[in-house]
Amino acid sequence: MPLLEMKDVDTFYGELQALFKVSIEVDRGRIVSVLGANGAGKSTLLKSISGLLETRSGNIVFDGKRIDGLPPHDIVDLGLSLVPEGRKIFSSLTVRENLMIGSYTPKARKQSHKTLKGILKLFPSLHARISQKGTDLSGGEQQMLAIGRALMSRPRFIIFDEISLGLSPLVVKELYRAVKKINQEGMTVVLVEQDVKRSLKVADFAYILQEGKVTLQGNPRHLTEETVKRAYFGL
Amino acid sequence: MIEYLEPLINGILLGGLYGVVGIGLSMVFGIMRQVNLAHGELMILSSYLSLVFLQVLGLHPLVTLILVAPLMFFIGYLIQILLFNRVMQRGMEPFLMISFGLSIIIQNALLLIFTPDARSLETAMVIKGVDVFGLFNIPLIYLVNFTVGALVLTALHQFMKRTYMGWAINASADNETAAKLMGINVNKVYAYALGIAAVTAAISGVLVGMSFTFYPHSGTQYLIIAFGVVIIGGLGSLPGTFLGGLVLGVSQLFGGRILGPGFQLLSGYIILLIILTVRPQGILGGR
Amino acid sequence: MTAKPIRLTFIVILLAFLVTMPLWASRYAVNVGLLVCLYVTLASMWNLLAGYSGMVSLGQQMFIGLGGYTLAVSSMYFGVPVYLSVLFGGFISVFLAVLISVSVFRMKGVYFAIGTWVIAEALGICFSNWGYVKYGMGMFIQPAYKLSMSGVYYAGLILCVSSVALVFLLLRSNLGLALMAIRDDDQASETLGVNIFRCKFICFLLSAFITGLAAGVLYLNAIFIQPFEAFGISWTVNLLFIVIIGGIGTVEGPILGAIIFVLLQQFLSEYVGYNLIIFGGITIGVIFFAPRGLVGTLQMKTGWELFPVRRQ
Amino acid sequence: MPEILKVNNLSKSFGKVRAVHDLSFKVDQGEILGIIGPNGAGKTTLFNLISGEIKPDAGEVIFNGKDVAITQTFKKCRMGIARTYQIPRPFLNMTILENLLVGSIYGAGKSYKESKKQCVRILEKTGLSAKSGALVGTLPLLDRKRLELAKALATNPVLLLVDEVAGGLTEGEVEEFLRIIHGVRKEGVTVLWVEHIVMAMTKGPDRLLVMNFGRRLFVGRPDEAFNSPDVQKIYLGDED
Amino acid sequence: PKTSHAARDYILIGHPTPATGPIAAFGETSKYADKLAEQEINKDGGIFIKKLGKKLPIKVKSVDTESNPTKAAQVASKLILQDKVDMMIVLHTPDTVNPVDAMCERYEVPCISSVAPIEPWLTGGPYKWSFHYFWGLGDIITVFTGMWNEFAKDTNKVVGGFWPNDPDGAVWAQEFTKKLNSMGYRVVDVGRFPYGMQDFSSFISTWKKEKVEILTGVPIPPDWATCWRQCHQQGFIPKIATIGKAILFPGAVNALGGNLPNGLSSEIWWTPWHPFKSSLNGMSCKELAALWTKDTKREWTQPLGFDYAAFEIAANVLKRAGSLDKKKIRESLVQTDLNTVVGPIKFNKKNYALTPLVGGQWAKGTKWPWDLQITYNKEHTNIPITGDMIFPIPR
Ligand SMILES: Nc1ncnc2c1ncn2[C@@H]1O[C@H](COP(=O)(O)OP(=O)(O)OP(=O)(O)O)[C@@H](O)[C@H]1O
Ligand SMILES: Nc1ncnc2c1ncn2[C@@H]1O[C@H](COP(=O)(O)OP(=O)(O)OP(=O)(O)O)[C@@H](O)[C@H]1O
Ligand SMILES: [Mg+2]
Ligand SMILES: [Mg+2]
Repeated sequence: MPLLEMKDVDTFYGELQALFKVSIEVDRGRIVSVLGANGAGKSTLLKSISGLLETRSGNIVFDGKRIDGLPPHDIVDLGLSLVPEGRKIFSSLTVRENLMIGSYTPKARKQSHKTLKGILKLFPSLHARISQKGTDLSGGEQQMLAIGRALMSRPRFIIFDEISLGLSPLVVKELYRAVKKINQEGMTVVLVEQDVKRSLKVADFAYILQEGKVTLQGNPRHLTEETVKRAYFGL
Repeated sequence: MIEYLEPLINGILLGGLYGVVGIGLSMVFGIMRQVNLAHGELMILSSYLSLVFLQVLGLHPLVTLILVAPLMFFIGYLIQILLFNRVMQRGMEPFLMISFGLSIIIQNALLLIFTPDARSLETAMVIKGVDVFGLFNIPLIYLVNFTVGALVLTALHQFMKRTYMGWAINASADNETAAKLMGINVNKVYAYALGIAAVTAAISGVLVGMSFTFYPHSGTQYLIIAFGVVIIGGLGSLPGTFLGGLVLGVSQLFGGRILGPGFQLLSGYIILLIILTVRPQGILGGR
Repeated sequence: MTAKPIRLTFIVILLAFLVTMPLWASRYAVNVGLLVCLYVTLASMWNLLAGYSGMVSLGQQMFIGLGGYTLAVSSMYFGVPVYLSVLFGGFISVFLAVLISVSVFRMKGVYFAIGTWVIAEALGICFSNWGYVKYGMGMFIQPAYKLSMSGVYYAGLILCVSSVALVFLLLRSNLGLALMAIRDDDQASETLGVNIFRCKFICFLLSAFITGLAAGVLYLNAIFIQPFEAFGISWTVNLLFIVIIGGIGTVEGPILGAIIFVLLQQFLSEYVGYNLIIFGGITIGVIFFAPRGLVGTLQMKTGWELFPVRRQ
Repeated sequence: MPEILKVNNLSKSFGKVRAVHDLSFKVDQGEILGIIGPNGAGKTTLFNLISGEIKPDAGEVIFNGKDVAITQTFKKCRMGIARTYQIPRPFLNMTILENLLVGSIYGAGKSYKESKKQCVRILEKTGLSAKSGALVGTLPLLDRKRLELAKALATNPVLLLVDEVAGGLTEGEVEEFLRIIHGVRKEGVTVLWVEHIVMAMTKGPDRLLVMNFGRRLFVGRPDEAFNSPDVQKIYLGDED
Repeated sequence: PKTSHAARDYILIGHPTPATGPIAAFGETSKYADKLAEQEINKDGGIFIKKLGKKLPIKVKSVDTESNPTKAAQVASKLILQDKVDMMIVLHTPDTVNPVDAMCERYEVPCISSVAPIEPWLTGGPYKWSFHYFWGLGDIITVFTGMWNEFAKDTNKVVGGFWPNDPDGAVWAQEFTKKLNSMGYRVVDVGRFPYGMQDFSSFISTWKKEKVEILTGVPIPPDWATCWRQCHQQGFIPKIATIGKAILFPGAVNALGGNLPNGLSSEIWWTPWHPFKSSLNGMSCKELAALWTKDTKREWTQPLGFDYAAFEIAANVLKRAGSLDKKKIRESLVQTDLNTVVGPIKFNKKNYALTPLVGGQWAKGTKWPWDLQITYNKEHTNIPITGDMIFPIPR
């Protein structure tokens, strides 16, 4: 049974429909990449999974439990974490507090100090700014903070929206290495990334969205650049 | 020298009380970024609740806090769940209005129930003074107020800085979406926050009720003190709130001593305006 | 578009109704009409600050008190004709606004709100300590006894119409554009070349001037002025109620809000003891059911605006 | 080519963090200068200093021969310095057209009529024409980035500071921005461009300024820059 | 502008009252007294109106001023313009009385007002339509100094002034200082102060330094409570404390707490022991107070008599006018000469009548915690003394 299964989901912004009968499956221990042009509905999909947006029809099952309709905080409790688009750093908390709040769930709290150490090792530039205010960081540092914060909850399932946005190439490389590593340690990963090549390189499976519909899915090694492009822009 | 020592010490002690009056507002105002116009009424409501317990059970006012504080926590919790939560994300004005509506409802309900008569929480303490080297007397009640104020502020500051609940309150106010993604039940956290704010209102209500007399409409007068205190100290900073209380207390008493009693309140305001002009974000305000 | 002629007809009918009111309506109705006009004026000016320029002021009462006291002093002590005294009130308010602008414009958001409130409180204390204006005793504006009701009404109407027109035109002007930008993101608007201080300054002065004038007319009707009331926060709280119930950031909001407010006040004063509780309940109710104010909610539902200020 | 911007020994610290440290460089008129560097190198801070949102601790910013280090922001804009924000900051409660009009009327100092004409042109150029009447609140990321650039262009800039407009965009979309920026340069505008996308930085700028810890690490042609071992070590990382 | 009588079968009396807000304590008795008087007047049909050839009952319409002068003016104009009241009754503090009287002048409606000292009321004059009954500053100075003079030998005649910057405080400070100086007292005036101060230590240390033995003033109750408590905290207890306004109400006195009210002295304008009778039914003051206590379970307070008396005057005036024509009612008001529960009322050229004022003191009571005793009556000996002055204030 897949860890996450989403079936025929429709999502709306008011009257505007953003997702049309979207179905995806993510197997345990995989890295799944979600691709699509700007405005294709990737973020909408992720927000629907994490409970930030209400779905209008269809169902979402996480680890055998139906989660559509649950409030986001309950979903996080189940071990699903999202790094949101636009970072959303807490401005009145310091870097350390921003990270610590990531381990808010009872399970994560117990190991928070250990997790924190690991994350500071992954992003040494955060270590140097540990007692600075979260929003005083540079754009890229904030992105690191957002990723670190989500990792603090020690999720079983983590979703990155625009994972490398604003990060320097060096950091991106290290980040991908880290993603692979945490994946090997058992974490299931969903990636949204504009750098298609890099994303397909690490992914075990890919979905391509266009105007709110899944237009292509499959193992990246079997997808040609041609088919991907077509699925992207509907050429 | 001695002439100025008295207003200085009295001002500092009075400032302690001002500090407590300000905390509840500081929580809501500085941390949740909302202006709770009903703060004064929550205080006076607590004073009346304490009065009821005092008369029915014959307890010392400070002891009634054992009952009043949880009750006010519950009331604060309910107010947030039923009223405030619905407008948290709609900017400053709807919240202002709802809390205004709440304040006049509480005020006039108290008027109906308790009549406009003056009340006070009687203790023997209020007429006692503490002799300072035979130079002048410090009201005992001021010492009590200051001590309680300092304790409450320190405790709350540590709570906000060191506990998950404290971070969660800050985080929810900063960015609701992100807070939800941390696993925070935002509505509940806000309700706790207002509950805590209401507890501090309860504490200040009881202190104020012991030190002064109160009426159903007394809340407004404390609201402006609370505003002054929070603004001088800087939004969101609890140590700032305490400092703000001291600055306001001392500047009032010095102003009263130097310029004449008519200027006691005025000099507090003038200091406030000067501070805001020089440091528009308050003394310890960040941004 | 057909919306434009409908709008125009509507406005013309409304104006005709208001202008002829003293001819056919009862004196009570005219009195209520006057109150509505004055509250529309005051609320529009508050809305100009809070709704469009992001300056949520809790200190509008400083101009109300100052306008009223200028009227009282210059008409009682110097025998200046009342309407001229009202005009002086406007100028004195502008003078105060200029004096405090450097200080208050450094404050933002709630700091601005509380800062202005404190200035008003301080002024109230100053006036109550000032023998020249009879301390806290207050002053009667006796020349106003002799004024005709319709005269005062027309003064109020002129203020009302011109303040609404002014807000409308201002918002359609380039300044309006800058104000909206400042409200949304002041720093970003500055990098686009907007001189924030100047824009706010103009608004603040305009608002002070008209608020001062309206206060004068208000006290022509109330006749007795007293410092704690004149400089009291309840003025601004009322304006807040009007604008928010009506719809903040809309030209029509203050109009609808003022009508509701004045009628409610007239109606509720008879329920002695319960009036304010009911008022509080209504306030909360409206915010719940029409979160963007009545006009805002209506506009969302119907898409129709009496005074459109958007640029297409 | 005359030199339009000269930065001399510019420094800015936040507490212990030296965000920009004794930095000097020059830009010629009509040039596109790319700026790269690790996260937190001080690129955005440099932009903030040039556009006037923060004041330097030391050093000068010479624009068109005048030191403008402490000139007010809105005046700088009127002198011709325009910027975009790394995280877009549109006016959320205004329409797209209104967003642009602000810059055009106040920054470029044009009359309402002229502004409108100019804004319509810019909207076309940036691919936003279809949505000109929409409120910004609902726009997706790409459109917000376009709007960010369009707003800056509306002020009729002489010097345009572009901060990561292409971040988070697909390759095709990045190329679209490249075209727009080259088009802008053709009209004589000088561009300072911060970006982490290597493809954009190799194709876009005439020269690259590489920053590290607030200091200048390297200035030169993009290919030279990317081949420099220093840059590879601190910025690109090893090949994988 | 004229307001004509509306066709209806009752006489309408408008009554703006501070039911809510800071001065609500004054308005507490209004509702009760209104009802009582209204019932009495309407008992046998009401008041005979010649033109109609029949009796009309009176009806009282109360509205809330929220303790706010502008609101008071607004509700008064509504009563006049919309409800077309035949007459207005307004009481309690200049803040309520002044604006309502101004409206009555403006719209030419006969008005009876009270419970605001004559002087602040007079600043709105000359009045044509408003008629006022209460005591004036002269009376209060006489009573206060009269009380002090009885112990002149035992004090150093240094008086501390505690006068706020409200309508009363401003006038009292001026007049008291003048008069006291001429009588050989020395006044230590700390200056006008605003409402709602939390700390009076600077006042108290001044009084201490100047060796004040008599304290006087006209503060509002909360300010007095704060000040008096702080006097005790600082160990400053004058021999006499004669305070106007703040200790009128038993509620405010009880709230001082502990033994603090003991020996505080004040002006007395009405008590159950006043030897007057209701002109409506001959009820004595004692009976009136007893009725109030019976029905509300609360201690009598001074405004009760004045509230009631306003209706006595109204009934009498209307009866004599026999008409609802406003001019006739006014004429009848001018001619008023009536014995009411607060004493004889006869308006002078300036439209006011002075009511008798005596002095008294709060002492431990039997039925209630604190009782107001009349201890001084030199000017009005017909009002009986009910207790001896406690001197000095016990520590
Ligand atoms: N808050 C909103 N209100 C209304 N419409 C929205 C909102 N957010 C997104 N949309 C619309 O929903 C559609 C999908 O948007 P979404 O953000 O999911 O796209 P995306 O694939 O994440 O794009 P990007 O690469 O730009 O992040 C877009 O057409 C967008 O305009
Ligand atoms: N307001 C501030 N207070 C404190 N430190 C700050 C502030 N702004 C920036 N910094 C620090 O200054 C350094 C430079 O920041 P800057 O935003 O200029 O980096 P950048 O080069 O733009 O990085 P990025 O590529 O991640 O956007 C960072 O380390 C940041 O943490
Ligand atoms: Mg997205
Ligand atoms: Mg940056």
